[in-house]
Amino acid sequence: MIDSVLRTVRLNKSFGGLIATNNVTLEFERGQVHAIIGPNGAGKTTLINLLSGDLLPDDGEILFNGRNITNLPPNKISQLGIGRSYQKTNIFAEFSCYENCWVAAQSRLNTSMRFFRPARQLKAVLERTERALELCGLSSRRDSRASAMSYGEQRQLEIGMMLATEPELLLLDEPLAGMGSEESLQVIELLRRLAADHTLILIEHDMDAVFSIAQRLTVMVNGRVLETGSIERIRSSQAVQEAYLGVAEDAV
Amino acid sequence: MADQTQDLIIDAQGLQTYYGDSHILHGISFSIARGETLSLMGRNGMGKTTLLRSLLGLTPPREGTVKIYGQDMTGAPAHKIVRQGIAFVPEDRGIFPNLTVKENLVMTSRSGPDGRKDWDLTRVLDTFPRLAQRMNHMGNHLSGGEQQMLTVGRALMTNPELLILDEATEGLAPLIRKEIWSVVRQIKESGIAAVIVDKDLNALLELADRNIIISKGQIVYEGSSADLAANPEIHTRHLGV
Amino acid sequence: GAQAKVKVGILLPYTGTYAKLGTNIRNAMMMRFAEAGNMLGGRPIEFVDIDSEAKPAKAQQLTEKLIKRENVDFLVGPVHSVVGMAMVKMARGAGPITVIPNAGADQLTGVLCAPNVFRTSFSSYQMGYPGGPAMIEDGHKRVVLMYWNYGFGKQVAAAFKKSFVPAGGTIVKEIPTPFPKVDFQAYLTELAALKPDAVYTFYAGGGAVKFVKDFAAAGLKDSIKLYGAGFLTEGLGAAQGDAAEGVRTILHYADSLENPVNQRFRTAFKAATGSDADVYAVQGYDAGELILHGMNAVKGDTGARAEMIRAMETAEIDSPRGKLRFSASHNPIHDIYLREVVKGENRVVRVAAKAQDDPATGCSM
Amino acid sequence: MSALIRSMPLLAALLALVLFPQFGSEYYVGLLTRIIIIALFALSLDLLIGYTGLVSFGHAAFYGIGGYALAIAFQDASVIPLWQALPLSLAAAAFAALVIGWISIRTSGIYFIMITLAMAQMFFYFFFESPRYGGDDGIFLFLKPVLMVGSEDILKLDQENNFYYFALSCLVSSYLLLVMILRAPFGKVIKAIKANEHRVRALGYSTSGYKLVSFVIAGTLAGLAGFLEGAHSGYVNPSYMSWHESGVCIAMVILGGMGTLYGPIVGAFIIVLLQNFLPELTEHWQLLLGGIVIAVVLFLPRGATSLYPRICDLIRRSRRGEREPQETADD
Amino acid sequence: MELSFYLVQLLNAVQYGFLLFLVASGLTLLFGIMGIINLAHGSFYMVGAYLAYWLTDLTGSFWLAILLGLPIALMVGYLVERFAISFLYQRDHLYQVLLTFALILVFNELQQILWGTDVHGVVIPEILAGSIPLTDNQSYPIYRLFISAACIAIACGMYWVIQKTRLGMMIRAGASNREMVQALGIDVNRLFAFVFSLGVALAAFAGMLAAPVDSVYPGMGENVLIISFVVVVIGGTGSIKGTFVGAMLIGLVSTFGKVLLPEMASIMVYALMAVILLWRPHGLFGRAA
Ligand SMILES: Nc1ncnc2c1ncn2[C@@H]1O[C@H](COP(=O)(O)OP(=O)(O)OP(=O)(O)O)[C@@H](O)[C@H]1O
Ligand SMILES: Nc1ncnc2c1ncn2[C@@H]1O[C@H](COP(=O)(O)OP(=O)(O)OP(=O)(O)O)[C@@H](O)[C@H]1O
Ligand SMILES: [Mg+2]
Ligand SMILES: [Mg+2]
Repeated sequence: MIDSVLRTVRLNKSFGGLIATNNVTLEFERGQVHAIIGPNGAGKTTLINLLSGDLLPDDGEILFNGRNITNLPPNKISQLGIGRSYQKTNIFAEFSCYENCWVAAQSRLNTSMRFFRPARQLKAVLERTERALELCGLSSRRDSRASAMSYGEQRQLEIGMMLATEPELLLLDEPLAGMGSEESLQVIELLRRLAADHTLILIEHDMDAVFSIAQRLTVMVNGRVLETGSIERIRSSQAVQEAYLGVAEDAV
Repeated sequence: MADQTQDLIIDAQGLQTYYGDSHILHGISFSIARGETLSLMGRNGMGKTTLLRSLLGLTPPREGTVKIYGQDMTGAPAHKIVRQGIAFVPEDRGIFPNLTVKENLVMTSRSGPDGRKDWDLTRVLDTFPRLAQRMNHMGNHLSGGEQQMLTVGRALMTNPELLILDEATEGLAPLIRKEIWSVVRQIKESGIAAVIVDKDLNALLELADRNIIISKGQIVYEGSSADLAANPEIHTRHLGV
Repeated sequence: GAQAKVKVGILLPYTGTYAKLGTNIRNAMMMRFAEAGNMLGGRPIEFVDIDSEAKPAKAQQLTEKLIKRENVDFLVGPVHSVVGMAMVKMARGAGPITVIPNAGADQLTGVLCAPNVFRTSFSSYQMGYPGGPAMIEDGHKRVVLMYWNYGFGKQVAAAFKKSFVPAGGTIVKEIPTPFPKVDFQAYLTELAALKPDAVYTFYAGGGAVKFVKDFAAAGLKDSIKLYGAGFLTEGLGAAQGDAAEGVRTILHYADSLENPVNQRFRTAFKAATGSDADVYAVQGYDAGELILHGMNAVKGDTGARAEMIRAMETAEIDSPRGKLRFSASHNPIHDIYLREVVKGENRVVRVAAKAQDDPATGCSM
Repeated sequence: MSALIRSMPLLAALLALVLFPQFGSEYYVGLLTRIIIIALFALSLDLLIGYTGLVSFGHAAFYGIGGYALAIAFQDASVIPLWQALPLSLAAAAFAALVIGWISIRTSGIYFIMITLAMAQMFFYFFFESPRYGGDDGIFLFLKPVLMVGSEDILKLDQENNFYYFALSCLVSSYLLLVMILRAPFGKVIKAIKANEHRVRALGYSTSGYKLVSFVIAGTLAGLAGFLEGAHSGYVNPSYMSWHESGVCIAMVILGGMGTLYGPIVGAFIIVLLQNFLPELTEHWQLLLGGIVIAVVLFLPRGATSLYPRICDLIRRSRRGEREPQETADD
Repeated sequence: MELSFYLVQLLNAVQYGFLLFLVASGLTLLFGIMGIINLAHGSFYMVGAYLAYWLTDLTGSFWLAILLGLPIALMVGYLVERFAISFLYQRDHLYQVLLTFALILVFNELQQILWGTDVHGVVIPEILAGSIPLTDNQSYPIYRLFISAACIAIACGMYWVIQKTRLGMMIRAGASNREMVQALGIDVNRLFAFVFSLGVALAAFAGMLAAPVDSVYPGMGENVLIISFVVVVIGGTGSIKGTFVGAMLIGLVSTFGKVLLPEMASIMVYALMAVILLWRPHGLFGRAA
């Protein structure tokens, strides 16, 4: 019996006639990096959206640390310790880098319905913010307006915000997309460090990255789970080669 | 001499571009000839996108000139520049969320400046079969990769002389990414020029005739793929790989 | 040296739906003053003219401006009843002598009446009460009441009932319609289904035009006789066209009144302003007359307030509308005419009520 | 240092307002009282428009309710005790805001604009057609609220100057309250909601709660303004709640500069003063007013108050301009 | 009441629905499709009505008045777009609120300066003057049929242009991402100026058609402004079909509301809107942004 952080049981979600996730039953083990790959439109983002509460499943169950979180709203799920980053950059464009992370960090207060003490005096939030900035490598851009940063930097910020909420489980939707090679390496390094004491669910098309940090792999095609298993097994799986990777050289 | 400038699709000199007060491009000169494939590299935030936007008139440069087919179009509105036969795939995709896939594609379909009509709906759908299955879906209901295919398809539908791809393969599955590179190869063969921003160095080196590396708003390297491939210290210095 | 000027503050709407009323009132009053050489009791006049926009929310502020900042000796206005109430509330008592040239809310010379407040127009009571007997006399016993559901409309309807029911009439139904909405179709269908002898209405301005046109277009003219308070057709002949033919209304004035004052007034007004006089102009003209009368009585001495008020309340004015006196509450007492639209003109059928007074409910003065 | 310079005009303005009654005539004190009340109304709306990103087109409802609560409860009373009347008005406005807000925040964007408009229109017509509450005639109040200590009314609001200071202190304390709220964690959250609500929810905040609280605070402050207006003028009528009133309020906020707390106040001053003095110039004054507003929209994108930093900037630049050659030489 | 009564009321409701669609059509284009919050919609409607009155007076023919009035309205729209609205596309929507609010004031004054403060009427043109008997004492004016026909024509025309033509696609695309449209080689500025003018002309056209059955008076635009917004919003922005259904729904609810629940008549429409938005936060046919 593995120690699973998150479990989905026969998750279904369809849009109109289109079945985006089809009977997805998966188990995510504590402390592991579990990557989900699959062709475009396979339903990966939809799955993440279901896990984070951005979408409600048609049926099926999601269990987080044994607790049923199936129909909880995104904010509740976030509070339970599931953080996510978005495939399409989703930040506070007019805020500075620092403020972006601040708002994220502040969400871990018992309540932010506080009207009296200036927020700036909250030590704990301050530290969390700094740490997040440090981690995502944006300390030097702390005062830049997010909208004035380049696309890649915005992607870094996206991750920084998630980290500022200090989640236990991280849902990462293509964190490397749009990043330059160097930044990619940095982020991969970061993810590897995070993997030490977090559970990561990672969607990524960059196979080098996937193979270098993931321990388990799930391949989705057309809303369905095609295969789940260790890296080596998936890498050598014929079905996966055909459905996703194409010729082997790309995977190396 | 005159012939040579005629052969340049874009010929930009001394571009200085700002966003408000922040100075991004510091005197970049850039040109691309007919049929040429050019790669544009650089770390995040170095000004690649800004350069492309300056060329297209989306963020007009404060100083410098932009000539399109030898004609000075500095400061001209973007649509005039684009109409000369340029197609742009922006990094944020720019899908119209309130239009269906089909509408996104046919909305600006046209034949090229010389009347060429290599790309039409059928061919685009053949290239990206996924789109054919999603014809009546709204733009904002597509997956990230599907949106990416759609922007590339939409750009091709204008039958350009020059295709500008700003991180066009971002978020695409390996198979589709290969599809895109083969499209680029195809259009290269049909004599269409391309400017490509991408982080897939290997693919770029294989495709590009010429490579440009930008750092802090300046061109720090320009050379052939062979040269670049032979000098790995250049990428280590400017690209970090 | 030169005599100190008398300050006349004017608070009338010059923009929006009531703009026409405001301009006509002002122009006619100015004309009356001009006829008197622009002198009030030997003193020259200074006007302080403010656009009320007919907005109740601004009424107090504007009145305050006239009273406190401009220190006017006379206050003339307004058109809109609710503006009138805000205005009178501030002016009554110690404020300037106030002359209301249009606003008809009963309260203005009822609950809010005051020695220094006069009205040269009408009360809503006077717009409804004489209608009852007039319709009975015309032979209409089963009547539907339709009116804009707001203060003034409700008062007109109540006054109508007060005379109509005791005189033996039956109110088949009361149909209040939302103010100032002008989509009457559903109500007209209801009216048609009720099949009364006639309908008594209160609508004004653009709404009146629409109502009369819709009424005719629905083909109701042949089977149901249309009556109303005078505003239903007053000054709207050109806009209503044939649709208004045969509509009967009651009002204290008609364009075609054949008295010499009226004839002279109409020609002069046309000459001075280029537009035709209407009841609003008459009310403005009489407001001028009333002020003139008071000032002449005290020879321009505005300090002799009590004396002036006495002169004004006992004034007997030869108005274009006929004889005009004032009740104890300073509301006009005048004849009410029953009129019918013939060839686009409001022609007098007969006098519906001689020297119609107003009960001035709630006035203690 | 720069914060001090920035707040200089604010302090100067406050000083001018405090001293004004010593110089101004009674009429102008009354006019200024009205402006202060309207400014408070606009300020409250700015919390929604400028900070929470909730564009309410029905804010006048709370303004009206504040006034009506006072008028309905005390129209026949022989005294109006402030300590009863004020809480009553605030509670009524807060409750209405709670209900309207609860319904409205389910929508967003233009749908929010329209549903708040619809709610306010319903209140408007309710009062407009209600015979009980005076219909379109409204309700008169013949007394001013009193604050009795022993047998002494310590406020004496029937004196224009006293009312003025009362209104001013309401405005100043509301201003300070908002400054505090916006600095506190709550303020950070609502600003983030304005920027990107979806993301705020994904970060673990229950955004509807924050929006609702913001809506209620704004509604209550608008109710306070309505209370003051009702008490000051002694008259409430449905036009307090008309969509025009809401529209003018939005106009004041944007004109002055939304997203700053002084902006709406400046906007209120501009609009009321223009409305007051333009008619003296010409009969077609609304043409002028419209023209001025359009000019501000076109040429001062961040509202009239953005003129000040712009001028400061210009001055700084021209000073720097003298030194600029040296700096470039260093490069 | 008998059945015929309800049938006639149903006819009234549908008729009112048509009229509402007509009146709101300009707003659908500007607000629903282009996303401009145009509070001056009523003013454009008023301009149309006054043009109809003035030109009919000058030329003696209602049809000629429409023919001459439309280009004038287009011109007005073009000028407003070029000199005001076009500066606001990149900015927060609220500036459009403020600007168009100011435009109401400007148009009201211009109207008074140009045409004075009288209430006017426009005579129904000869050929459409008759009416059809409905019940023993009620009849149905032919001009109303004409209005309904015009409304249907406009509805179909708009639907076709917006949904089926490339022009319509460009307009919709431009409303969501101007820069991208431009980057695809389309002159967005000209496109928007054109569409805005068209929206203004539509609003004015509604005013012209309504003039003979309504009256022409200062401030008349206010009466149609709010209801037009309600119609568009109930249907859901961006959807012509939605506007049409919204108009019909309001026609029904307000007509039968007046008959069955007269005390609630004024509130009915707003209550309907609130309920619909609670049920579907993006209107009946609207989509989440
Ligand atoms: N809101 C929606 N409405 C309708 N269809 C949707 C919606 N969201 C997603 N889809 C469809 O569901 C399918 C799965 O989408 P999803 O975004 O999960 O794909 P993905 O695996 O993340 O792909 P990619 O790698 O390209 O991001 C896609 O075909 C998409 O078109
Ligand atoms: N709208 C803007 N306003 C202000 N500054 C901006 C804006 N857009 C970009 N910048 C700044 O300009 C610089 C260059 O940005 P650009 O987007 O051109 O970089 P890039 O090379 O395309 O990077 P990436 O690979 O991340 O897309 C960045 O430092 C960024 O902060
Ligand atoms: Mg995805
Ligand atoms: Mg870029």
